Amino acid sequence: MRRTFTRVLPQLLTLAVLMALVTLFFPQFLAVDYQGGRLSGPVIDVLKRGAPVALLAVGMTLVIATRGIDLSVGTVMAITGAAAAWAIASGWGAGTAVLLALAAGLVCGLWNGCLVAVVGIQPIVATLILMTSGRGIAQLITEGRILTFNDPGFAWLGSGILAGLPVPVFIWILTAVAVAILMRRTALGLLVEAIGINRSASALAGVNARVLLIAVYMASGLCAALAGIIATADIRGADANNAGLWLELDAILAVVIGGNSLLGGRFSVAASVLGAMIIQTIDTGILLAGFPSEYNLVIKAGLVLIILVLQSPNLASEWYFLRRSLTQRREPKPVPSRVKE
Amino acid sequence: QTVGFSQIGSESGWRAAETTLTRQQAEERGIDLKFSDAQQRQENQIAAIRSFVAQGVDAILLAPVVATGWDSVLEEAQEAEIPVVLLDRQVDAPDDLYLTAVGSDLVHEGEVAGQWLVEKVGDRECRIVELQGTTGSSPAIDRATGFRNAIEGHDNLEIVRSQTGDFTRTGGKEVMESFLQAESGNEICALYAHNDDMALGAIQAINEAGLNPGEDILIVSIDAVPDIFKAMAEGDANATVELTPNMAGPAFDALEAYWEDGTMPEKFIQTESTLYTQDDDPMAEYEARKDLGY
Amino acid sequence: MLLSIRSLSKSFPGTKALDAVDFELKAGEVHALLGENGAGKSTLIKCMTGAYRRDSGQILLDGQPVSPGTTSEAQELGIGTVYQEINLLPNLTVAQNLTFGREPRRFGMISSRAQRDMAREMLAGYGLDIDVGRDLGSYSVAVQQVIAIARAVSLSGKVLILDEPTASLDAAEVRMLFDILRDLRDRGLGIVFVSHFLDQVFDLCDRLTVLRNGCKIATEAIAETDRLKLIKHMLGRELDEATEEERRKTTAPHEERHEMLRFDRVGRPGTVAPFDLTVRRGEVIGLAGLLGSGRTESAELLFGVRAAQSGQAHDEAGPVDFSNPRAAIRAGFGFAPEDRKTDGIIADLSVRENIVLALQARRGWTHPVPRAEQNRLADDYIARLDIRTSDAEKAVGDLSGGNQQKVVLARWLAMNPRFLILDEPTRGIDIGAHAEILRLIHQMTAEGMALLVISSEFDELVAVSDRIIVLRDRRHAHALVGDEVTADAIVRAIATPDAAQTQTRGAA
Amino acid sequence: MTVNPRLYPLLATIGIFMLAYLVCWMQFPYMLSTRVVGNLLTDNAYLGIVAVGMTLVILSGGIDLSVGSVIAFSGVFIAVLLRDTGLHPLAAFAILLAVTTAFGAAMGGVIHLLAMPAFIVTLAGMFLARGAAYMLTIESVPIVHPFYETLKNAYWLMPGKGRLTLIAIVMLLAVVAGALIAHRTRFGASVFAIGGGEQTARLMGVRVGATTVGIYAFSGFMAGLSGIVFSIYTSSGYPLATVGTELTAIAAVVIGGTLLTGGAGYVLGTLFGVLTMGLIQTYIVFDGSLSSWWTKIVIGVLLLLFILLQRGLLRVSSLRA
Ligand SMILES: Nc1ncnc2c1ncn2[C@@H]1O[C@H](COP(=O)(O)OP(=O)(O)OP(=O)(O)O)[C@@H](O)[C@H]1O
Ligand SMILES: Nc1ncnc2c1ncn2[C@@H]1O[C@H](COP(=O)(O)OP(=O)(O)OP(=O)(O)O)[C@@H](O)[C@H]1O
Ligand SMILES: [Mg+2]
Ligand SMILES: [Mg+2]
Repeated sequence: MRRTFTRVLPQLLTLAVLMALVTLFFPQFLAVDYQGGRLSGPVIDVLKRGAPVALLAVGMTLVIATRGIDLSVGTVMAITGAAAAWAIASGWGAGTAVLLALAAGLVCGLWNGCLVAVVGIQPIVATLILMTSGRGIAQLITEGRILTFNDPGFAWLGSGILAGLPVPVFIWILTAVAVAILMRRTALGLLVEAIGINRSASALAGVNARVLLIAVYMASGLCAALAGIIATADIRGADANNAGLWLELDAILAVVIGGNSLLGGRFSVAASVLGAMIIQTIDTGILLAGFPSEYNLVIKAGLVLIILVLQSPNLASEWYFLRRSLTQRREPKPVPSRVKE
Repeated sequence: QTVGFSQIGSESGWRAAETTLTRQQAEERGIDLKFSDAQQRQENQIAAIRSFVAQGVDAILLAPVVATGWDSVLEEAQEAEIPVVLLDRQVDAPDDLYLTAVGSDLVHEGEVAGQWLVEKVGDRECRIVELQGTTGSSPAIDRATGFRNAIEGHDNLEIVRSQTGDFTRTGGKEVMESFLQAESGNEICALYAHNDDMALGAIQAINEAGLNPGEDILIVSIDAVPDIFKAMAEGDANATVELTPNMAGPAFDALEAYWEDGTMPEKFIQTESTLYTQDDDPMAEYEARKDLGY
Repeated sequence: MLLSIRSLSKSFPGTKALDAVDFELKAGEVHALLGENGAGKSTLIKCMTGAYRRDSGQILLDGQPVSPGTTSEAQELGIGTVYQEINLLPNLTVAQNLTFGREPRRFGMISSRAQRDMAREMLAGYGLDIDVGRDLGSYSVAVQQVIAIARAVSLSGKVLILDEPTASLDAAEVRMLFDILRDLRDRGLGIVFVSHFLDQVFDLCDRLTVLRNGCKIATEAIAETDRLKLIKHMLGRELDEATEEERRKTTAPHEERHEMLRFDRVGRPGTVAPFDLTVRRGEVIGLAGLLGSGRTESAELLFGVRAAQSGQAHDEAGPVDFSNPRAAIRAGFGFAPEDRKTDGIIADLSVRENIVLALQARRGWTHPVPRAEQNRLADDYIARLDIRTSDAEKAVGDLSGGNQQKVVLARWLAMNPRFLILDEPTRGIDIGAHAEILRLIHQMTAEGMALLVISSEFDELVAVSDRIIVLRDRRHAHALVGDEVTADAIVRAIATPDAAQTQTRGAA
Repeated sequence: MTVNPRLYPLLATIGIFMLAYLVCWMQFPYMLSTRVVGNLLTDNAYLGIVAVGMTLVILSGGIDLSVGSVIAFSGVFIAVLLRDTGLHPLAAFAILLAVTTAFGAAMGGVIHLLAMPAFIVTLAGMFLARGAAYMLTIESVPIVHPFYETLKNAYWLMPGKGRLTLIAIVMLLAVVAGALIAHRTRFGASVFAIGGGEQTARLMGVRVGATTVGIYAFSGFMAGLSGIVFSIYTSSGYPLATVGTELTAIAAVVIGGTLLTGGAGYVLGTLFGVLTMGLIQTYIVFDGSLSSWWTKIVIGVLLLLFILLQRGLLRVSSLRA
């Protein structure tokens, strides 16, 4: 617990500073009120709206820990959402729809995992294939339209209230906690990190790298399916064209803001979901602050860049040497010993 | 006859309906339609048109993704003596480069929506929030302009917040939620959405915030997709301006006349921007549209 | 004085790698830099050549203070270096590697023909006959090592630094290298030579400097020192070398030992010709041969790293599956590979995690090794193998080369396998740890474990093996048993080819 | 004469392209006309140029996600500059190239100095460049200038009415220049070295910092050049243009036989990768029967097919060797 806390401290600080910043522009940001059995307020919105990216980030963290990347998650959201909507439209009921969507997510993950682990295609390219063609599959299911449905049970997953909070909040927090426990209470975390750092050495030590890789992509598919279910339930319709569009980039950003290395190895799920909340705070903050929409991208890019630069471990050492070289005479530059091969 | 059709993509239900109707129309008239989906990219559209020219089709339908940049490829088509008909959006090129353009006037659509609102609220103070389309897309720009033209001079109407919802339901819902937080729901009198999908998302957000869409907040949007009629029938939406997806019908009419005896059609065949409100029997409209592939 | 270093210090988080070290190199001498694993030799070299930023201290070249900030600056100063771990780029051709940074150009463009000519010229005298237009990675470790040396030699206008250059070379190549080095020395170069082979040091060097725990202990002329004194400098204590002699006498003749495993006709076309192998409890089998003779590949076949295309294995209980590493591990095999950097360590994981990895993988992810157990194992092996690390949580990649090797060994010992394959287990390991590892081998066999040891050092093989198999041209050509196990016999077995076959070296 | 195994991926790429062209030709005989060939080069000119820059980046083991946005920014920048000032287009080009090169160099600097992954830095660059384009204008701006007319209409009419346009020639020149830089200069050698292993490269004397900055500056320059070509191609600037082009370029580079992990590949291969992507597009248009969604699926499937074929060919040839 202590260790997790120190690990996510930079992310917590970032989040706090960011919230303070948003409050400057929009003073009621932290206001929460309670009426009609539900909490509401911008912070609650952040928690709820951040659900898809947080879920994607959980799966993405595992994939990135194995030194991979999964560009297809946004598309998988569209596919699973379409599958769920189709199931409901065909009268199968909410439970079946959820199961079908989860199964579809697993199948997508299996496909990616096989391309990466069995065929040996590099992860970016392997998942790029599903990223481009998967949206076609989703559109094939919905025939290009927004497949709407009216099933209160399923819609509850997207916009329902449980104990005063939106249901998606519970879904992402439970998923993150479950995955974190699964990784740290079993040996999975260690094995995943091992194959991420040195796959061939791990395989020689008897780690089943192939199966683990496939499993990790399937986990990512499963998380994307949950995100897809939430997105679909939220608007009571499957929008194959737009569901999850470009969310993979937000998810990757979240993982990196969470301090996880894109080169694989050590990972923290908690930090990643905090990263997702940081991104959502930026997004919601931009909406609330009321700038014209053509500034959205620049503001977001600027803030993300500042956060990443401040978190960069090299910045501290650069500062140190800059200050020293101002006082002393010039000395050779450091070799970042972090960069391992 | 072979006709090449360069479609923008399939980013919305409306666009899917346009594609479906174009195929239907072509089939009815015995025209061989070569369809190319450009995935939202102008460069793909240009490449597609050039391929059509290279194949020697008899005519080209083009739904341009953006207004500018068509001159040279249209010139190429002209050199090959292939007539080009523009669908639903205008281009910024000399009008002798294409046979005709079928479409609605996007600015006018915005104006129709604005006028409806002006009449509806009368002298009441009205704080309006606006859900814009994708930043930089021509419908977003023109529909915003038209709406502003219409409410200009009515000082009781004011656009207090305006943000992009990217033409999507999720976008509409998310942005509306933030509008409701920022402007404290009861003070918003009307929502203008650049398309129905965003309006439909926003309606859910308003419902979830415990307000009554259609009454507490007036809702006007553009496109007239089936689902918005359903919402109107339920009293959740107030008005929509139709943008017909049947652009191909008039286009093929013009082409057939041209093939027959070289009749030059008008340079701009404008489709109507009909306003529908809750009084126009929305359920019947819904039934009429729901199978068009929206 | 050609190169002098004054009071150089360097710390890493948690370790003081160098503590006010002085070092002097004269023109025209070969100066050995010696010390245990982790003593700080490689760090000193890296600080000297601009690969690391030193904390404090001065470097004088020809009396002038210099401060190379990058390795390219060092090269421009006339210092050529072969680093211990990282040598060259496998994705470039041999010619590109050799001429890197000094490519011959015509009209501003690199001329690849001139480049190849230049490369061939640089390699002349090293006895390598290879296609310099091929990727470096397609050649064996030994060939790469020679190429790295050739490159450093041609870069060294004044100083040549070699960090364990002989670790993967065989005797003939070492002789050739030494001839080249002596020639350079006679031409006035200053040469720094790091090695754990004391014989080579006494053979080649003029003076030596010993480091221990990051401090300079002594600098002496070779003529004025002897082996024992040197070892005492390095270890800070006397080394007990008696155990090795003991062992051969105490073990039973190998025919009487209980047969444990039998491999029949294991082979793979293009890799190793099918061979038989019988493994008995508690015996040590040595694999000898020249570089590229197929020793590593034999080991890889036995462990399933490369699937054997023919052959099977049996033990008392029946057939044994060794088609992939996991199956082999289940069958009780273990394998410490030759290239520890790419196949052995998981650099960013801690010493503890590296040690328990194989154990954990065998138990399956649902049965995590309890943390207390992990700590016990790690502490136990750190103590038993004398792994020099600040604590068990240090990342393995931050250990010195020899200590990384010990961590890999510890991983397999923790598994307690019945049949352990060690490919060059003592490469890059200091003399103290070397003795330690040999002692461990004895201890393991006494407990019934069978070992297959691959080593380029015939003396070492002779010292540990009950039986030696000599490989030639990717075939198991000879078996030496009992009294035949001598270094001479191995050399003879390698040298007398079956009439028609001739030795090829280098490119396989 | 034996072929150096280094060349196998390149040969596989070219072979597969030829094979694919043959298949297309058998189905649509018209595919072999100079018109189609000319179109293939012209339509993919901007992609080819940007892919050359991307090849160098990928050879160094990096990635540049900003290029699509930079192309859009370039078009908008030129269009606005020509609209609002009396500058000659050539002057506008020079300013633009300076801006995009500096932008690339800045990203390279951040990547090196802060040891941040290229993926993330260039992702932020992607947002920034497009955001900057939005801030210049949110509308599409036509470019009307006599000089642009000249550029647009500069082509060589090949026999058979095919046009070899100026921008196609610029693209081919960019490929040649890129190939020379990558394979025939010390800078190029350093790029390969960094791709083979940054730490090793450093120890071999590569100035990693300067080279990294150079690589991304080159990619920025190429993206700017590609933006110019794209603005000639469309005579306009549009902030929403070329969304996702970076991914297409990466796919083209990979199909061209360059390893995404860096250190191995050929610029010439990238040309064939680009042409292969173009061929897929052309084939789909010629076919003309695919619905919007099937278009996406088929593109993905063909992409996979090419990659699998390439891997298969390489495996077979490495077994034989
Ligand atoms: N990058 C690093 N980060 C932290 N500690 C390091 C790093 N590199 C080396 N060390 C530590 O510095 C000490 C000296 O290591 P060095 O590699 O110089 O030893 P060495 O004498 O070359 O040993 P060997 O004979 O095994 O090669 C060791 O304790 C090692 O753990
Ligand atoms: N088919 C092949 N093509 C190219 N190179 C090969 C091939 N097979 C083997 N080699 C090279 O030959 C080398 C020698 O094989 P192997 O490692 O089995 O011999 P070794 O006796 O263990 O020598 P070393 O002491 O260098 O490990 C291999 O490391 C590999 O680089
Ligand atoms: Mg060392
Ligand atoms: Mg070997």
